[in-house]
Amino acid sequence: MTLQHYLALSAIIFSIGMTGVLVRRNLIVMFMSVELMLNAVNINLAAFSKYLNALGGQVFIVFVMAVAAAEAAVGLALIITLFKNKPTVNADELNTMNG
Amino acid sequence: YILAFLAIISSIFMITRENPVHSAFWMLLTFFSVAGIFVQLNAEFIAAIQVLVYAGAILVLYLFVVMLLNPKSKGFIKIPFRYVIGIVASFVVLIQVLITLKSANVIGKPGVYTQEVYNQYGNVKIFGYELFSNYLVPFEVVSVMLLIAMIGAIVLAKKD
Amino acid sequence: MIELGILLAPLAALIINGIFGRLYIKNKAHYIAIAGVLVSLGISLLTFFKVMNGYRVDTVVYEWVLADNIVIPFGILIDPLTAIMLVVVTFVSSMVHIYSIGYMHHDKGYWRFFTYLSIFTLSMLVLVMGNNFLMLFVGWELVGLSSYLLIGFWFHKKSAADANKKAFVVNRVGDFGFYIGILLVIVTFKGLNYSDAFNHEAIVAIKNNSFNLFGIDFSLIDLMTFGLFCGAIGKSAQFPLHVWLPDAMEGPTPVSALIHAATMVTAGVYMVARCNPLFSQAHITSEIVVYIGAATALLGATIGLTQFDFKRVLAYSTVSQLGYMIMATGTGAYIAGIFHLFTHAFFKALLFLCSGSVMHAMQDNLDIRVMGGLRKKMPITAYTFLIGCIAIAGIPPLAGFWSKDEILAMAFATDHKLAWFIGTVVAFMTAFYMFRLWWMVFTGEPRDHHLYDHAHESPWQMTMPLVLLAILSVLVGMLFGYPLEDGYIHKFLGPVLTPEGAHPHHMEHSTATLLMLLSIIVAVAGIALSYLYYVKSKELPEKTIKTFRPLHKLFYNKWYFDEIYDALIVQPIVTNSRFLWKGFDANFIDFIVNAFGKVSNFFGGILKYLQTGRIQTYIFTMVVGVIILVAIFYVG
Amino acid sequence: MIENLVSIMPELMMTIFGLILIVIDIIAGKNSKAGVGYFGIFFIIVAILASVPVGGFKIFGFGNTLVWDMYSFAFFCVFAIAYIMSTLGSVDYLREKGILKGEYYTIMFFSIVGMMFMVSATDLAVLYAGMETMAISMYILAGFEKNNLKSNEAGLKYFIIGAFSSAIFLFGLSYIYGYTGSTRYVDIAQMIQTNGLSNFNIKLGMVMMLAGLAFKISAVPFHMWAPDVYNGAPTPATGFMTVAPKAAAMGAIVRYVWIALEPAAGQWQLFFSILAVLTMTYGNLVALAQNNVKRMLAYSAISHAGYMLIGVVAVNEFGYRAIAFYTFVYAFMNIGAFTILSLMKNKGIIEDERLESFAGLGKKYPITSLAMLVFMFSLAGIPPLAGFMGKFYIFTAAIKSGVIWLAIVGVINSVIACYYYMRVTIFMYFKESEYDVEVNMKPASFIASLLAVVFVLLIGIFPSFFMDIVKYMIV
Amino acid sequence: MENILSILIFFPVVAAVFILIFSKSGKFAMWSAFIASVIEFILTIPLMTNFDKGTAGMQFVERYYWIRSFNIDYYLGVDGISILMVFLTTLLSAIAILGSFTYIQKREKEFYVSMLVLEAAMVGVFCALDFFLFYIFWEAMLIPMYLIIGVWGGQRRIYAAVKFFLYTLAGSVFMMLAIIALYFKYGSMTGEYTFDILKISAMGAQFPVEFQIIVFLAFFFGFAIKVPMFPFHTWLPDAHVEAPTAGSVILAGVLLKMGTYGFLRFCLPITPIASIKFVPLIAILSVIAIIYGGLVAMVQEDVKKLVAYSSVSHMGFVTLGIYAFNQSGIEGGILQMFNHGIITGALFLLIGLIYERTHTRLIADYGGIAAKVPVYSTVFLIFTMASVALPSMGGFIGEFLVLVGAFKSFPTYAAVASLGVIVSAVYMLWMYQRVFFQTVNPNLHHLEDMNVREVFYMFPLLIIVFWTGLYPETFTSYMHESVKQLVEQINAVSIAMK
Repeated sequence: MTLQHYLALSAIIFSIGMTGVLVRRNLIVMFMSVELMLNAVNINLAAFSKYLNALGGQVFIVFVMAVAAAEAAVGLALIITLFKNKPTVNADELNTMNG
Repeated sequence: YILAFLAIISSIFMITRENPVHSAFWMLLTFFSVAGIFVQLNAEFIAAIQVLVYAGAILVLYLFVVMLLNPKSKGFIKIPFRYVIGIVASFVVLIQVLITLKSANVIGKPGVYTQEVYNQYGNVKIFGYELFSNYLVPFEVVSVMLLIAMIGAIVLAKKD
Repeated sequence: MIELGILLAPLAALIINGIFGRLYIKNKAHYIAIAGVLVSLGISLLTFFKVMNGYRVDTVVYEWVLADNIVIPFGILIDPLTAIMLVVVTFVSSMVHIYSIGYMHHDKGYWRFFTYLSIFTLSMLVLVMGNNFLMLFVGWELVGLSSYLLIGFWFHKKSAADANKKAFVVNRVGDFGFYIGILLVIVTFKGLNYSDAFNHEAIVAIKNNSFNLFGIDFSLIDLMTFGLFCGAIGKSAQFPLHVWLPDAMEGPTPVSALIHAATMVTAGVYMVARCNPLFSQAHITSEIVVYIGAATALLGATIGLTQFDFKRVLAYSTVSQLGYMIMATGTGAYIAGIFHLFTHAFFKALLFLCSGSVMHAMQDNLDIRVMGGLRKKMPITAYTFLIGCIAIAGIPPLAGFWSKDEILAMAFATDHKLAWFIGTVVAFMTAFYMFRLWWMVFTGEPRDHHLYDHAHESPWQMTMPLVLLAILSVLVGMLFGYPLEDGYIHKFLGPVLTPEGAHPHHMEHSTATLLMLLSIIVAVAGIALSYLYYVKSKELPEKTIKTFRPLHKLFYNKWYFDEIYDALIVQPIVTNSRFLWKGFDANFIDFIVNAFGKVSNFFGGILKYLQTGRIQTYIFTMVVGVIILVAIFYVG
Repeated sequence: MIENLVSIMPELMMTIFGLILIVIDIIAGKNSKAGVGYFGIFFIIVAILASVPVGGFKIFGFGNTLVWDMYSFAFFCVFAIAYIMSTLGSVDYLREKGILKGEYYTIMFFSIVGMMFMVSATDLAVLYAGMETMAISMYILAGFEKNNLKSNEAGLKYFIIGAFSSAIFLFGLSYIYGYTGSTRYVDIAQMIQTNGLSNFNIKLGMVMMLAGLAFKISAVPFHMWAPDVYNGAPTPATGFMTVAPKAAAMGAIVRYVWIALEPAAGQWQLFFSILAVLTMTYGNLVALAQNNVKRMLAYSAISHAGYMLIGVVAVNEFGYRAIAFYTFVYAFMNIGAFTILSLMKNKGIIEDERLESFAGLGKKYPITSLAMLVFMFSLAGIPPLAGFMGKFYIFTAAIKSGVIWLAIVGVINSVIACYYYMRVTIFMYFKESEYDVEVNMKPASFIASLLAVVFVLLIGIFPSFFMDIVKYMIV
Repeated sequence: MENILSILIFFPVVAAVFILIFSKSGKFAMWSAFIASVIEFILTIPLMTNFDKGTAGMQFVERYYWIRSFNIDYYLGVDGISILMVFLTTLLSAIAILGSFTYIQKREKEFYVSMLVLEAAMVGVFCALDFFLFYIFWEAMLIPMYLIIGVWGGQRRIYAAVKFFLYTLAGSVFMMLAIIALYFKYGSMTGEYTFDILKISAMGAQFPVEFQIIVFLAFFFGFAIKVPMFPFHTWLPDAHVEAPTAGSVILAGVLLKMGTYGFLRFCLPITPIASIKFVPLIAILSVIAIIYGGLVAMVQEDVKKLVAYSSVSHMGFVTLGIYAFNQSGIEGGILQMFNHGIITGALFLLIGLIYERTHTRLIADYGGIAAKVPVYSTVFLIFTMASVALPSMGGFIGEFLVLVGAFKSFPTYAAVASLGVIVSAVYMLWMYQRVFFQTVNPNLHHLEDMNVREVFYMFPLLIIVFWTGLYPETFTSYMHESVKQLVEQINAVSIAMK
């Protein structure tokens, strides 16, 4: 598999993730899709770092993961707090503010 | 190729499952396949933490939350229109990216870590070296960030 | 510099009355005012006699305006013309002052009246004494102001309020031309002093220049003089701007006598005469002047024939007399013009004051159809009035004859035959309608006995001026006008009023006498006819009216001038301005201005709804943004 | 080695102080959490004083992954001001709302660390890490009012969209990295210099990265989160969020494009000029249609981002000074406005920030409304107030670099903007009060608004000193 | 003495702050404000007397560094053109403050504070010799004026205030861009970056033509709105009508002059070529303004609005004179500015004080009051006549000089413009007739006349009106040199263009 293939793959996964974010209403699933996108990025990075014989990419992946983890924590915490006030995870019901 | 295929399929399934739990499991599969891809890209260490962090930590967290809240899932949006435009939009992005890909000429100069080096030292070691030499600062920053995330998560989730 | 006193005396009176009048002086205002005017009368007489012996003044009091290194001074010029004007003004003015004591004594605006009179006297004197066009203009406008004030003296009457506005505005129309004339003078002669403008070389130098205005090339000098003459048209109530004068009769009668008969209205004549060096070179304008004068004379006379309002008849006679003067100046007979001005001042003032005293007797009633037989009740008024009538009709040896005859002679001599003919006809008409007044008011049987019984002779303050004026209107003509064509007046005014390069017209003596006789005959005929109409057979007027119904209607309604102006000028302007304001200003310009705000608000209101509050929408927007930007970067 | 230390010293200091803050927070009693904030202020002042780069030096550290120079310092000052002001503003607000948590201040504090890293980063990794640090703390702050649904919603929206945007950012970043083979700005610049301009992949990466950054400064079309988040977040926090992250992102963008993408100047100039126009216009137009002052200010924040972008488009040192100065000024006036806004307490049926609650305030609280007046006109950019100086600087830069059309768009916008700022003053001074509104001015917030007013006037009338600070910036 | 201008600018500010802090009662604020403004006026007298009429240059110059990084200086000075404006400002401010003693019934303190601040800003505008400083003052003036109209105005005050504010702002922001552009242009041409008005003016002729045209248009837009010239005038009636008396007085008396002052100070010297190119446009606009303003004024039903439109007409004369580019034209323009300030200010004061009694401004609600209030009607008549440009009063001289100047440069326009003589007579007198003459309106029977205070503050205006009419040299003598220099500058350029 050449670099292009990896990139293509990641692009596909990325866009799938994007689709997920765009079409799902369940906050959790949306967030999962974001994670998916991050994965796609990771694939990119890994592929590049292989191709360049450099490790920057891989190191970066670690950061990305860390960030993902952190975001997961915070995000889920937020979801929980929301759930306390309004028992829903439906994105469309978060529209008290508009205009 | 199989892995790639698997990843794509499973990710598609993931975003199309009604029940978040199912999608979580499909996501697990995706993660595993991605991990496999990492192995192919001789990034064993990454593959390892991929499995650990994602499959281990994050996903569990998800399932935990899902179980905890157990939201009555409403499945897909009723308006197919948004469904369509969502897909279309991301598809366009995909196309754009792919267009770029066909003219892929990497201009970066290759680094020092060739296959031999790997075989010589092994991935983890050089990885650690790289991490703590060139990427020390970001590493520290990330630690700060994790700290904040922790505090924040506690503050928010803790009931008072 | 003693002449300055002529100005300062009324000024002082004005200031004192103006400031303390209302609270302290009240009904003693006349002492101050009369003191003021008498002082200036005295000085002017003095000056007059000095001037007889060739005394001249042309001096700068102080430098007034400085435009582009052109100094326009506040300066005084004393020469025969000024002198004669001074005498007329101050004398008539003082007469009127005295007369007013009696006439106005029961009016609560007493002090105000005398203050206004002082303003008038002052500004009229400025007008005649100034040594440059700007001062002329100042006086010009200030007399306008004072006439505005005096016409509107009884401002609670709508008619008065309308009349004074009308007077001022119509005058302004003339001044517009005058203004342009002055501007032309200053750009042409690099100065406004008479000395700059009237030196012959300069005029000849620019004689054939043309000047481009509104994209048309005019002959400079004609344009200039025509502009100035527009001022005269306005001020001297010439056709087509004569409409304000009759209405001006809304003012107190002394005012009508002073301003609208004797002095102010003659300012135009004075001005034209003053500018004779220019006018004599401007042939086109001169023609215009002649025929405007003639037309005015005819107009005034014809209308005068038919009016029943005592003062209006006099007013229209004034109009026609002014027509004479203007006509004279047009024909180049400046001296004759001024001479007529001089004589006219006396007898017309006399006539007006008489009418005033009649009004006084008849409880301010002016309709001559209710008067009659007043001769017995108020003899002095009656006989002085008679003198006035004879004078204006032009029966020798009274004043009117001399001046009028000279004018006609000159018109004939400079072969403006048409003008001459009109003049003669007008002379006839004048005699007719003046005596019509006399017969109807003072002779015959009283028509309204109630009024008649309350009628009485006026107090001495009123009759005394009448007598004085009567005497003068008998004498001045002979004193100055005899012998015809080269009376003393010619010697006196000759130096100033014979423009260089204007060849004197002389005709053989026989024609002169012929004309003289003709005019006398005409006058007598007029008198006779009116006697026939209004004493002998009272039904004749009705008959005539019946026979000439349309003509009479036309004359009676003053040729419909007011109506025409109202329909053609006033109304359109007002309505259009309304449109400009409501339609254009508010609904177009302002609309555009506000449109900016409205449009942005509108868009704000629209764009607002992009913000649906749905996460997916937001993300979708972002994605689209990215897509578009990426696309842009592929293109560019 | 020593220079490494020096280069990271301020951040290090801040981190340590932050840790101390946590400790203080733990030992602090339930009702004395404000003390944490005050300590924070104290610390941050210390840190600033300790890290003044004398004579505008610049030091690269850690294999030039980050740098400390006057530029970073200027932005550090901005963050510090933002922190100080909004802390002072928050104290009473939080007490009012019964949120007695020291973490609030701690997190704000740490977010500043992240911002500093962003600004002084010369390496994508550092940039990314700093950005996420900031972002996460912002999510938390936005959602800090746990019992207020709006606040939760704000937090979540911000979070999801933010995560998404950072994914995009990362994707772009990965391309940049991949095709230039490095994460160091300088190397990237070099690579692009060689033959990167024509490379579509790099363009793609660039666009996506910049999109990610544009999200942080809420530039149209990546702004959609801003109104809701600013609207929902606790008011003083909003003040902080409208200023500090924007400033940080601006600083980061400037340093990034100025160093890394310098060769591709033409392209991102286009990119940013499009954004600038959209942002200004959209922000102002929609702000016109708002009746809620808080939301109105949120939109105005968007439009101000647009003005700052003009400074980016003007690729000259003027532009960057202008941005620094603008953020500097903006910190004062905006946080001041939000502070006063947070004091509004409407006893009527409508919520506190409604425009109507300002009706007749001029009579009831002359001092407060005078301050508000000052802020409003300063935001509108009327001399002799600070806001004008900022705008003036920006437009100067624009004209200097010949993008006059942008300047014209800018001034037209500032006229439009003037209207909605005036609406507040109209309600305060020209209208009679409809509801029973009370403004309880506690010492802390009083100091905050006083500081703001003083500085707004000071900068407006004697800008020289502040301009000199930014003048010595070397980018 | 050497920094009298700074004193003039900052004394009112200090007074304002003093009032803001110490005044407890409206009365106190009122009196202290009045005293302050009187002192301010007294301070201008030495300025007038020590002014050296012999030189065209700036005098009482002060210069301190302000913003080094842009070479912006705090740079003040007055020449023959601006000194009269300063005088006018301080005089009118004092009178306006005295005039609003009884008019302002609510929140006096704020009112007088903003009046003083406004005064300071206005003086600043006329003294500033640094573009940036000028612009600061120019804009700073908007805020207090906005408050004055908005807080103490009539029914539609908010609309008027906002319109006034935004309209003027819209004009001036382009001016700001032009200023910045000049800054860089000058810098790039001479290597010296500065906002110094004098230096830039000196360079005026050298700027490339199209650049000049752009800058000119920017300036023109800003100033034309302020003047206001014909198509940009619609804010004026609203602002005038809604503003309180003092507001209208200042607005008509001083603010409008800033536009024309701007033309004189900036457009002519800095963009001479463009100015010469645009003469026809401006002349036409001015003539339109004269006639149009008059006609529209004629049909107004609201006295204040009438006067407002009349000022559109009068300011048309000013611009006409300025763009005649000759001594008499420009001097006439300046004199007209001065007189218009006095006369219209007086008229607004008079309208204001009758409005206090009757609470109506509609002409229809008046009538015949001359019998009731003789003094008032006399004073009003005097100013009416002055505004009709009756000779021997202020208005006339200015108008005459303008027309002389204009007639030299473009006779046709001047001729049309002098139609204004008629129009002005028509609308003023018609209004006067309907308000003061005819039968007394029954519900005005107990209308008391001007009281001592009112007479007192009308008095100086009366004196000045006659003074300027009878001995204008007192005032024109200040400007001769400066104007001469200006004219020479322009003529040099126009000759060079041929």
